[in-house]
Amino acid sequence: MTNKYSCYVLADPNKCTGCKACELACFAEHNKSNNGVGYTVGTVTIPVTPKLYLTKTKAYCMPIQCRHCEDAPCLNACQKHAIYRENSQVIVDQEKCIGCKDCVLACPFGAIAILPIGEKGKLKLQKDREVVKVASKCDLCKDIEGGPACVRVCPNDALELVDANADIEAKNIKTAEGLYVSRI
Amino acid sequence: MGVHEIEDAKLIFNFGYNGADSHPIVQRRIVRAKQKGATIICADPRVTEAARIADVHLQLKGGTNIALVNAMCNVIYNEGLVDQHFIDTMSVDYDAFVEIIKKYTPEYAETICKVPAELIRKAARMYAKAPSAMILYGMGVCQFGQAVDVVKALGSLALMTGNYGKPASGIGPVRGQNNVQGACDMGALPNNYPGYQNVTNPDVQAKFEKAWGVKLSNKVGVPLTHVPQRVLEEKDPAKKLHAYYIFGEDPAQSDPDVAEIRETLEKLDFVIVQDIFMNKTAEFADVILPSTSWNEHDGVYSCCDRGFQRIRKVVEPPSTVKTDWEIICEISTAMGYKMKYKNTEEIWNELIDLCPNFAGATYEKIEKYGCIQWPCRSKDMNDKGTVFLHNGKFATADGKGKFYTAEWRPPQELENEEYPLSFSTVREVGHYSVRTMTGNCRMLRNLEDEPGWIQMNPADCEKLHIKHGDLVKVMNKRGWCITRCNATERVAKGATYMTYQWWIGCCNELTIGSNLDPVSNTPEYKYCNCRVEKIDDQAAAWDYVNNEYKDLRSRMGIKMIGEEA
Amino acid sequence: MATKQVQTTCAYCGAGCQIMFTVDTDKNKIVNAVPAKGRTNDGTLCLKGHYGWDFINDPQILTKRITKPMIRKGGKKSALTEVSWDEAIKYVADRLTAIKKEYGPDSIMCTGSARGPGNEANYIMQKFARACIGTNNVDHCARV
Amino acid sequence: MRVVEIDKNICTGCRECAKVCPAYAIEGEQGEPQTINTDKCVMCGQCVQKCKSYVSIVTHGYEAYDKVRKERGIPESVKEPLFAAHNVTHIDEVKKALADPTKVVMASAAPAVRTGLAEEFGYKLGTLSNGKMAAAFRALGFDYIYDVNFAADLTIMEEGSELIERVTTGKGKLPMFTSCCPAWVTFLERNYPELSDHLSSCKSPQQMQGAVQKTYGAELRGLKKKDIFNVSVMPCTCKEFECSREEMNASGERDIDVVITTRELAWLIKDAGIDFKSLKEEEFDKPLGEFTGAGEIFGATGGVMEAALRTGYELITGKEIPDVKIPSVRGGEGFRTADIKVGDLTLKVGVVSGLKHVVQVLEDVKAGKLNHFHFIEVMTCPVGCVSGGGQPKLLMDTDKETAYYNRTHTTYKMDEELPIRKSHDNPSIKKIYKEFLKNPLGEKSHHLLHTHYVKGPAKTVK
Amino acid sequence: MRKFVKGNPDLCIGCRTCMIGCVVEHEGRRIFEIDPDGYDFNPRLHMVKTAKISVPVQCKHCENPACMAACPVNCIKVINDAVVIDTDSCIGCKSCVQACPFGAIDMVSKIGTQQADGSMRVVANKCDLCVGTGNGPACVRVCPTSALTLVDEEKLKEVVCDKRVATANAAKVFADAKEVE
Repeated sequence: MTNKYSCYVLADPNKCTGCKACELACFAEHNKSNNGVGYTVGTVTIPVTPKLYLTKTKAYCMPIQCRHCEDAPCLNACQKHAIYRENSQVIVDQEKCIGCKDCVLACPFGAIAILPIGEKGKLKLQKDREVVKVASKCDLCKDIEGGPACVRVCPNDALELVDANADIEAKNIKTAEGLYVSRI
Repeated sequence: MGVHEIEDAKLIFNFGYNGADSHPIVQRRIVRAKQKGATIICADPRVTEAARIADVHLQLKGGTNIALVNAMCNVIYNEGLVDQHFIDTMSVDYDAFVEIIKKYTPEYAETICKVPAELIRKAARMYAKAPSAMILYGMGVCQFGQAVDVVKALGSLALMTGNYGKPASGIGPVRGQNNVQGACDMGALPNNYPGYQNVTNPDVQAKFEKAWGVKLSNKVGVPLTHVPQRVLEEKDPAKKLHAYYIFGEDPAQSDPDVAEIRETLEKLDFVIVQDIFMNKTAEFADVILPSTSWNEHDGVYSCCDRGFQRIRKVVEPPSTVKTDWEIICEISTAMGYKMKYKNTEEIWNELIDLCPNFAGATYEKIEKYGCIQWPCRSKDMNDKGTVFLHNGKFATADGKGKFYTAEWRPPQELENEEYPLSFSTVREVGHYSVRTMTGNCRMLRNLEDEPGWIQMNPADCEKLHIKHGDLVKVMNKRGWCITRCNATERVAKGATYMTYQWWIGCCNELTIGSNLDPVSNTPEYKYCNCRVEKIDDQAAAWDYVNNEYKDLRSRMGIKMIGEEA
Repeated sequence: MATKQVQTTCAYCGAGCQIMFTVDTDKNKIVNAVPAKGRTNDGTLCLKGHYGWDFINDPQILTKRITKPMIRKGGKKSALTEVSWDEAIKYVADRLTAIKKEYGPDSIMCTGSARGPGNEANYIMQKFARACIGTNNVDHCARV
Repeated sequence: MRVVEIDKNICTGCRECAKVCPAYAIEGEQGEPQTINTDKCVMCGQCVQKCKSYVSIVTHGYEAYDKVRKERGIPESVKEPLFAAHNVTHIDEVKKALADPTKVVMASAAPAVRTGLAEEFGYKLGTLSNGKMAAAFRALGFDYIYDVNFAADLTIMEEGSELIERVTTGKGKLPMFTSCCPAWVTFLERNYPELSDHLSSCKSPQQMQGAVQKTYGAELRGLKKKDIFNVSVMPCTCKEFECSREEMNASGERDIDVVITTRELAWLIKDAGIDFKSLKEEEFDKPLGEFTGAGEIFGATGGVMEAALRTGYELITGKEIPDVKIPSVRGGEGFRTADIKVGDLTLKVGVVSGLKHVVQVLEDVKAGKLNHFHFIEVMTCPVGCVSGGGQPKLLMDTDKETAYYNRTHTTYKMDEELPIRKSHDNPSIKKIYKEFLKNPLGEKSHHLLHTHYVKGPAKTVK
Repeated sequence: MRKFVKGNPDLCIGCRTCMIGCVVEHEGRRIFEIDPDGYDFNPRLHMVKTAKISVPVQCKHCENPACMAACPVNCIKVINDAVVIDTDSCIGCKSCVQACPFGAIDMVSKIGTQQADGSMRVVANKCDLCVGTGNGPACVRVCPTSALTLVDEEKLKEVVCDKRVATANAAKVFADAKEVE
């Protein structure tokens, strides 16, 4: 299904306790097929690299992830065309990414980090044996059954998959109802 | 007003001033002001660095400055954005001023300036509503036949909005060369003794006569820009010039219409050139006197905000050259008027005692505080000079600001069928003045070298089938030069610009020397017409440029490799 | 290498930036320029301030440094001849005196310099024009 | 002694661990690093299971990860994430013993270990790895591969007899509580010392196993007990504490020398470069490695009860139990009760799963409300040892239900598939009583297999 | 993470002091002494001026450099976390120029070198973060408007962290408002 607008996951800092279950789940789900990550911690053989980032302020905390902007600064900044749209979502092609960090700086949310990636359970290396590092950001678990893992695992229901289309529709109906009540 | 104050401005109205190329370190303050949240309005026909970061860029057509300023005043007047209290208490001649600006509605100005009326309104409102606003202007205001009018009109804009006497307000010229302020301070002006004391004032004359021990003339002298006319055209033998003592300048490169300058220099009976490097003017000199360069002598410079700062001898000069003041003193002495000083401090002490506004600015104080902004009237160490010039009062007889503006006069030479483009001179950031110093600096030479560039809109280039980087011929009725095409969106269609540092790509072959501002006598460097021609045989053109360069260097005394033998 | 540091004011625009030069005193040569903390420049310099000093060693790039007084002994357009300072000074003084005598002091024009020479040299030049020649014909290229 | 800890530098202060701690031992402000109050902590390791606050290469850096790994004594071969809440590891001691030629190293693993171990090698949740585990022990160089399942059967013999004695003779307090879960025992000793006589005097299967390995086991093989090094592998973080209780030296040596968790066994296997997936299934050594279905179901909640009832029924009635499967004692978290007909007697039994649920039970016992109960099984962890604090840790808690279900299911399935499902039918149990122990609750049993639980905090030797 | 120098068009005034600073740092101060035609003037960053932007462009020191992957003779290496061209082994094939999406590599002739036919060697040229000078990137140091920043891991973290905190603050306002509803 193609949305009119892209969806994104938004955290509620009033509910989030900062447990990082979302980060770990994100990593686990994204590394099942490539890196043999199973159900338990012992199956992990590479550093945990999530695609959302728990952020703590003095008073509260929440994970920060991609908003899948409609005019995405990261996509616009990428000279390699390694950031593209798929079903309205903004996706990083980690094969194409050369790790230039432009998108990191372009993103106004801090939703992108340059992180190593694994391949067959080991950190992927480049020609000179250096670790491959690429832009990592939320892809809304696009190929993962059950949808965004972070939303699923949050013990406090602090994460929500926001569907702007549905949201607008719901608000419109509410407003219409209000107009009905207040009619003259 | 000081340079550092720019940073704290709430609004900067940057008018005909390209700090990025002429004073990068001043531009830095503008950039920082913007970072600190200042609003920037930029009036400039080009997308300069200031225009690029401006909130509003008024990209006016060259030579229409006063129409734009009048229109902004018109908006402020008509929309009731004036500071009436300030006008009532602090100014005179408001009504006459209003009479003129009434006609300059934004719609009318749009027909002259080609700036959309709404944008003029927007800028005027922004300026008038800012808590304090600072106007910075540069050569884009001064180098026109109608220049002083614009300066006064800008002053009136500040007056009607009460933008005087508070921090980061007022109107400030940002002058081109390093010591323009100093040369003026020192009375290298036909109408002023040092310290802006008028030659026609008998009291002043008496003071200087007493100090110097000779009778002095009370007749205002000849402005530099009148020299060609006084040599080539003057019929009255009493007014005709016969000798020209040029020091530290190169009019054959820097002055407008250099063909006329060359003729002038040829016609003069006696030309003295006192300089550090061979230059174009020296080719016409009867005598050449070698002097010391910056870094080889002591002294004081005045920076653009009236700050006296020391310059110091960094290295010893070649043994066979003398300082400028030593040479002049020796000639004077030889001519029967004895001048002898031990050092620059002795000269300085003599002159500050003659100038009430400088009297307190001793070497000792400048050393101690690094910089003294005049007026500094007392030798007491606690008098550290003056940061704000207009402290609540204007330097006029009645202490009030005078409103003034004028009707727009078009530039003297407009585009026509034969020469369809406008032509203006601008600055090259990496080179200074006529380039005798910076052109001899390796890195600056490597960054930009002959034959320079002509900035043109890509659409105009396309019309002429010229590509970026091509050598082109630029010409008008006064002369021509060869230079490279810089196709850039930063200039408007129909306009061209050349930096005046190039000896081969010499833009002053084209500029007009005859349209001077009636008050300041500044020539109209910023407007004439031209035609750009495509050169089909680029290789031959490059050969020409290279040979010209070689020939030029040889004339300037450079021995080419293999030439020695 | 014996060195000293000298702070001075940059001569390339009216901003009045302060530069700190390092000088090799043995060779009498500048080796380095760095920004100094000045009122207007605040420890920064532009490209001219940083890299605009090696002209002083006469690198023979654009023009040659003038090191000796020269006179065109054969009149206009003749070749320049190097002369002694005494001869040059006398020649200038004599010619100016003659012109002043023939056409009056206002037939002589002097310039100040808005560039390297400095305030004292400008003061001396205008004093020369006014007190020695007797004219107010002194001006500089403030407008260029 | 240090058993379970929270690393202040890594803890984000989410207090998710505090939500699962049955002992309310985790203290700290929300958002600030937490500390464990060791006076309250029962070392169950549920916080270790819950904690997701990992050492991140993003926020802490690679060096921080290596530093933490080294500090905790985890081998370099381990690349898995490390968390703020963790248990102190002892694998170095095991490696040292295995490398020491003078030591005879005996392995014994708890029932629940084999339901979880394979998960750490990428197998599905709850995959049984009984034979592979035995093979892994051998590959690691253990000299004897025994099994705590054997001691589980032994526990049933002793504890069942004790229950019968308490019920039939009136000697000893009722209801009798099981004593195999050390976290539960610790909780009771510290918080309800007045009820400690209700505990069965039996040692846990681990400690029974250790004691017989160093006595009977030594005799069988002609070994000196001081040369024997007993390694116990447990799904439990508290077992290390239990083995360190000062009285646990009935054999004359420390009965169990060291305890490691299921997770640590996986580290050992990986560190030795053993390819778990390609291991062939192997057998445990006899007799101390022979077991029945009754021993195996100790890993699940209600398992001890069910095993005890299978034997108790037959010992009391002298008849074969009609159905070995007793579904009424099986279940999930909470307190459930059942009435079991044993001949003329109706045994009133209860099963507590999850330590949080035991407080009300204890208060009721104190108030005399549960005087009619005979036997109550208590397990600290949510669904018994299969959900223990030392079991493989889930990356996503959404898998918890499946993991618990599968591990429990595997436990019961193994029971069903075993030929012998009653502890007293275990030939090796028969053998040990015949050759060594003589009778349940006899003198040797009393000395080796029973203990006195204390009123208050237990003393340890480590 | 690799460091890189980033230009800020809001601060840049297009003066190109950075370009000269680059040359001086790489050629050494000897250039002020020697024959004015005896050294290379090959800045490793390039001022770009469009109608809206002035900013120097230079190598981003990518984590997985496309240039390095493209080089057939493996002369692009990582030294002290900087992606550096070994110009001695560069064959001038321009593969890296083609691969780089930023135009950060250009081809320059090297004065004083020659190939078999006597013509001057032309090699790839790009920012090396002034590795080995111990002074850090010269362009950053000389920029009069502080328009260039050396972005290292700390700096990047700081920038991203600030943004995340701002995002969290915004989300907090949103969540509070929702709660009131």
